[in-house]
Amino acid sequence: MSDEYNQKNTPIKAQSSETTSGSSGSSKDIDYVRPAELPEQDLYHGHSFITKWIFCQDAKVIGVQYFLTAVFTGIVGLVLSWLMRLQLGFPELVPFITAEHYYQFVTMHGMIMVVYFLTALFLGGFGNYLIPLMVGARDMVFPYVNMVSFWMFFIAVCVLMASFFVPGGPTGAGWTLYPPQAILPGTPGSNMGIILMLVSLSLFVIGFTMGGLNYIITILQARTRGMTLMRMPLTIWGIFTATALAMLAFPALLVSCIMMTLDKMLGTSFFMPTILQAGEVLSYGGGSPVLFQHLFWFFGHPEVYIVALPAFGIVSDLISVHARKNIFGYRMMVWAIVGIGALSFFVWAHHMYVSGMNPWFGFFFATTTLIIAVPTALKVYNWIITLFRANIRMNTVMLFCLGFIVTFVNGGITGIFLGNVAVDIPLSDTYFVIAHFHMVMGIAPLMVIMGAVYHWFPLVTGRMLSEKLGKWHFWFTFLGAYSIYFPMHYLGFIGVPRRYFEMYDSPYVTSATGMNEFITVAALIVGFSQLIFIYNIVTSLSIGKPAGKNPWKANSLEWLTPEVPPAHGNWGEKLPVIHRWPYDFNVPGAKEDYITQTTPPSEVISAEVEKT
Amino acid sequence: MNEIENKETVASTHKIGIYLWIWGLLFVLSFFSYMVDWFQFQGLLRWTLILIFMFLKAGLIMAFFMHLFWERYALVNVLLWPMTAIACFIGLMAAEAKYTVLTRLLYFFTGG
Amino acid sequence: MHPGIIFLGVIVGSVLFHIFTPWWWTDIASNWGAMDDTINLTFWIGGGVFVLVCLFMVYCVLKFSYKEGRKVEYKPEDHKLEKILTIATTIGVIALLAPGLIVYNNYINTPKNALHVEVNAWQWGWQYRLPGEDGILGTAHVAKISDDNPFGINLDDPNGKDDILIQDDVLHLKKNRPVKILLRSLDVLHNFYVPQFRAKMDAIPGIITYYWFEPNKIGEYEVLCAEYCGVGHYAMRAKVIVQSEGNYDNWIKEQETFSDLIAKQNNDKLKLTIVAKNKN
Amino acid sequence: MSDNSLNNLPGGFKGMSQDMGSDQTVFKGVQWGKVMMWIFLLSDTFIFSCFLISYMKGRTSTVVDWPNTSEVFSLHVNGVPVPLLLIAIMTFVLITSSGTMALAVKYGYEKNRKMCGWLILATAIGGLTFVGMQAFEWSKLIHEGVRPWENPFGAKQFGSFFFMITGFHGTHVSIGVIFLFIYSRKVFRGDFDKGKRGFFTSMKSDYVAIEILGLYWHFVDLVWVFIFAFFYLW
Repeated sequence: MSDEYNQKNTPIKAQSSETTSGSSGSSKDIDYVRPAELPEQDLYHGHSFITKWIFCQDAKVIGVQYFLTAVFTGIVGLVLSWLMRLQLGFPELVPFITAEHYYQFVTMHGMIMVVYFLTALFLGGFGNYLIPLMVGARDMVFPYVNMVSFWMFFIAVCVLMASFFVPGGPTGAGWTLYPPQAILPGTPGSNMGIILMLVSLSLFVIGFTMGGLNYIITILQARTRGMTLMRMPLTIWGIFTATALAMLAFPALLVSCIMMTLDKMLGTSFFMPTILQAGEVLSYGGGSPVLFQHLFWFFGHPEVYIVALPAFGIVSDLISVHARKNIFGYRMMVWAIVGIGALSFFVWAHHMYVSGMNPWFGFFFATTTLIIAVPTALKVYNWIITLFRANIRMNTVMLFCLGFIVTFVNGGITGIFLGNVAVDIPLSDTYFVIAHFHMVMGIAPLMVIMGAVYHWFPLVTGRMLSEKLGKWHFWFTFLGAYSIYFPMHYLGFIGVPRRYFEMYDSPYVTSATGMNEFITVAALIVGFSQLIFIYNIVTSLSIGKPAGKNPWKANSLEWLTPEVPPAHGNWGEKLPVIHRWPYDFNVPGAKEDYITQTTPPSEVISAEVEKT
Repeated sequence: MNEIENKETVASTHKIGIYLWIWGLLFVLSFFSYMVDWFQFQGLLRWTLILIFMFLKAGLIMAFFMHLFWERYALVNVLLWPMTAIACFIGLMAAEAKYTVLTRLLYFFTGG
Repeated sequence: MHPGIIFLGVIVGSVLFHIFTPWWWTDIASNWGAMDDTINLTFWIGGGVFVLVCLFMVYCVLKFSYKEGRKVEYKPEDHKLEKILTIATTIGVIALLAPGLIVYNNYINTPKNALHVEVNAWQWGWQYRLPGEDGILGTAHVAKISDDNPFGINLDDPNGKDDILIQDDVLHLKKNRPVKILLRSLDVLHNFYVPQFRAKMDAIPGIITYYWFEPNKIGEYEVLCAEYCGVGHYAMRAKVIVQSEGNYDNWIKEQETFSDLIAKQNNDKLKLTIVAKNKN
Repeated sequence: MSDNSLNNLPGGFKGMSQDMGSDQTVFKGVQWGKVMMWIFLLSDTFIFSCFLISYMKGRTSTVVDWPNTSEVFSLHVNGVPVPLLLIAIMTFVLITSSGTMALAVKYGYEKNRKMCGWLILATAIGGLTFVGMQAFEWSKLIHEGVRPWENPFGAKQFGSFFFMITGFHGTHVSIGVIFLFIYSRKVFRGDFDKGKRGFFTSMKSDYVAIEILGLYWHFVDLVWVFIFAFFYLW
């Protein structure tokens, strides 16, 4: 990891800043910032409608494009989840949900939500919009590549959606796509469906690599004057680490996609041992299905953090701004993000405790997994300590942050169950797992996304979202989602296995019928309550209260652009110069309760600001 | 832009001799690793030699042809640390492969 | 109403739900009580942390909601506090991990006297093979499976001759006798899972996987496939009957061995050839 | 620029921590494009590593014999089989092209347009030769009955991994060759001296591009070193 050595530099950096700026007392020297290293970036300015809004090279527009595309696929995923829940809660109520269709819904829901919705939304959407603004760059470093990245993603989504309409329908292999079952006739969509899925994933990886290079290099190499790594908002740290993970984890996905495509189309036997199906020995032989699982989870586990880390980062910023207090233990937060990211490459097989891998791996992976619990727990502590003796605005954004903390702590703790190998054995492949990961990487990141939308909507559109509708939206979503997934853990305790189209009358499951019905109803309500959100966004675009500059009184750079919403090139004529971290809220001795990052020290001479 | 170019010029116009040296060394090392097969060394010796020549060649290409030797440590470290993840993956997969072949030999009587 | 109260309600509701829930584990019927214990341990430590963290959050929200001019603490870092929290968490994690690893060590080390039972899984059904007198299962291979040799047993392996074949999805087990389940899949991934036994493991084509348990309660249990294996996954059920020693012995005597099967087939073939000859 | 010009910065780990803690850039004096290529290559390394790890897993865990590579890849010279002859020649060709590329980068920075152009062209031709020989090797194996899905000499996976890994590497070489030809033309035309804007990206051309291309080309060579060791010599 690139950031492994950050801490070491801090004392040295402090020294150097003392020698360069702190030696004399005059205000000019206090404000000294190293001169620019880089020349101005020359940008391509679109002229026509097409170059301005469609094939646009402005990261902000690309971010919105990513956001909208991801939300569209997310809505498809949401509808699929209703259909699944309808079958589970009220079997045979909807006649067209057959077992084949049910499994196709399960698969597409999972894949869409994890990859095409959450990953694309956090990194493609928020990443594109916020990175250049928050680090003080005019745009991403390679705007053209960035544009191609979005269109690759768009094509990937189209290919994915196309699989709904091919003969045999989309793949029903489960989102993990485990071979041999994924490419054998016993699984729905094992011909065109799975091929389109693999092609779509490969396209996604290629597109994402282009975007990821942009995010990483913009953050590492295109920051503005004064913006050290340790002055970046945690949002950027989260997105940066997640992108670094993605660059190193997606290759494993790509490789497994290529190999499975070859198994399917050319009849190679990478993952395919001798198989006897329907009384016939297939032409495969000697391959290893577990290899796929290793490759998949070598991607899959970092993927979990690709979704979680940006959420961690964003929520830290939201909490800090709306609690009007600096984030507690910023340095530790950064180290926790980076540490979690690095460790996430050493824990993948905790998804495979009962997969039949070498049993001795259990010890290694249980240990590494529980080690991750430590930095994660520290982050949680820091969030709530930030709230302590703060001045908390109880607006929609803060509500979503609190909702995040509750669901994340809940999901994190059930994660300790599943990470600890002996505890995992009875619980794996049951509804406990479903409940756990929906809580921790479904609901919790969603809470952050929604909070972030309420927070940054004024920046993107120049208008505020309605607080009243926002609060209704929050309570429906939070209470609804919590009452879906909290009881679901208990289904897992009973031992109900996941991916069951129907339970029939298994003795220990009939008792849960009532709960299944309740969960289904809750899921429908939560889903429909998102209409409030959409309605809020659509109406606020035209009738929302004009936001003006910096409506939240935040410190970070994205609110300090000359125009709101920011124009192409972000900063007008002169790039901003940074003097501090973005968390100087309620500094003793300062006139206002916030000091923006661009405020030079000479203007707040009386404030007891700590050196950052 | 100018400044950066100048720096690059400083950083990479090394004497031609060094490239020719490395080039020659690569040829020699390739020849050696080919000889490992030619003389049909087996077992530990074969593996030791293969790996030594491989890493030497890879190291020379990276260090000199790809200029990593002259790059600042920040870049070098960013590029090399992620390899620990790969190393871990290799080690565990080697163990996994051994385990797979073990169960196959124990319970199957023809190819798995 | 202050939002903090609602959050408090959520926390209290969660705890109450747990106390009054009618949904809990099925009664355990194997030796893996230790797994339940580790779950309980994790539950109490984890649940405690959850409640404490959330209550603290609610407290902060109630106490420090926005008031113009409220005095806010400015303390970017507190090394002592951070150190204490790190150490406390680490201790907690070790307390959870260590018992887990001990249980897992038992889980992967099968006792010597365990009865080996091979479970064959396919889309979508089960069959079982038990060793005969010698206590050893013969080697087998999926590619050799045919109507004559439904388990693909190696004809040259003397250990396989007396193997007991159960071409039915009901498996009988002896109470208090450890069983090592050897999983062999003919096609895709499956998982032989009986919730009451707690233990589970995937069956993977191409290798043999295993786990063990000791059934300790007489009764009939439903087997569920716990690894997605295609459209029929949800219907892939079977039954395990745990019996006392006497009943079990009676049952096993009635089962056919591999050599019985071969003999029967040879008889049939003989009859067929005789019939054919007679016709001529 | 005086206080942070590259030569005045401390080197080693001290320099690294200072770079990490500084504003604006982490990699001092490294162009964006070059960082991009490095990070991309890092990602690509993971792709090839995953391929080779899969190969290791596949080869170790098969119970069918793996063909003896030095026999399968031998060429008959005057009726005598010479083990791995073609592979050895391919290795030498690729290293040669790597050397010419390294020199091209050097001359590029010295703004020696002619030398740079010719050396890039030489590199491209080396790459082309390599791809040609690989095509010959593929056709020879296919002729002998090796297919991705079967292999008359032993384990099925031999054919699968062989075609997949060398194919993926060959694709990299081919892409590299295409870019080498394009860039040699650009060099001869003087795009890099004039700072002509790119066709798609509208970015100014610069001789750094040659080094970036060089990084890619050396990486292809680097991957071959590993494939040679693990696939052919194992």
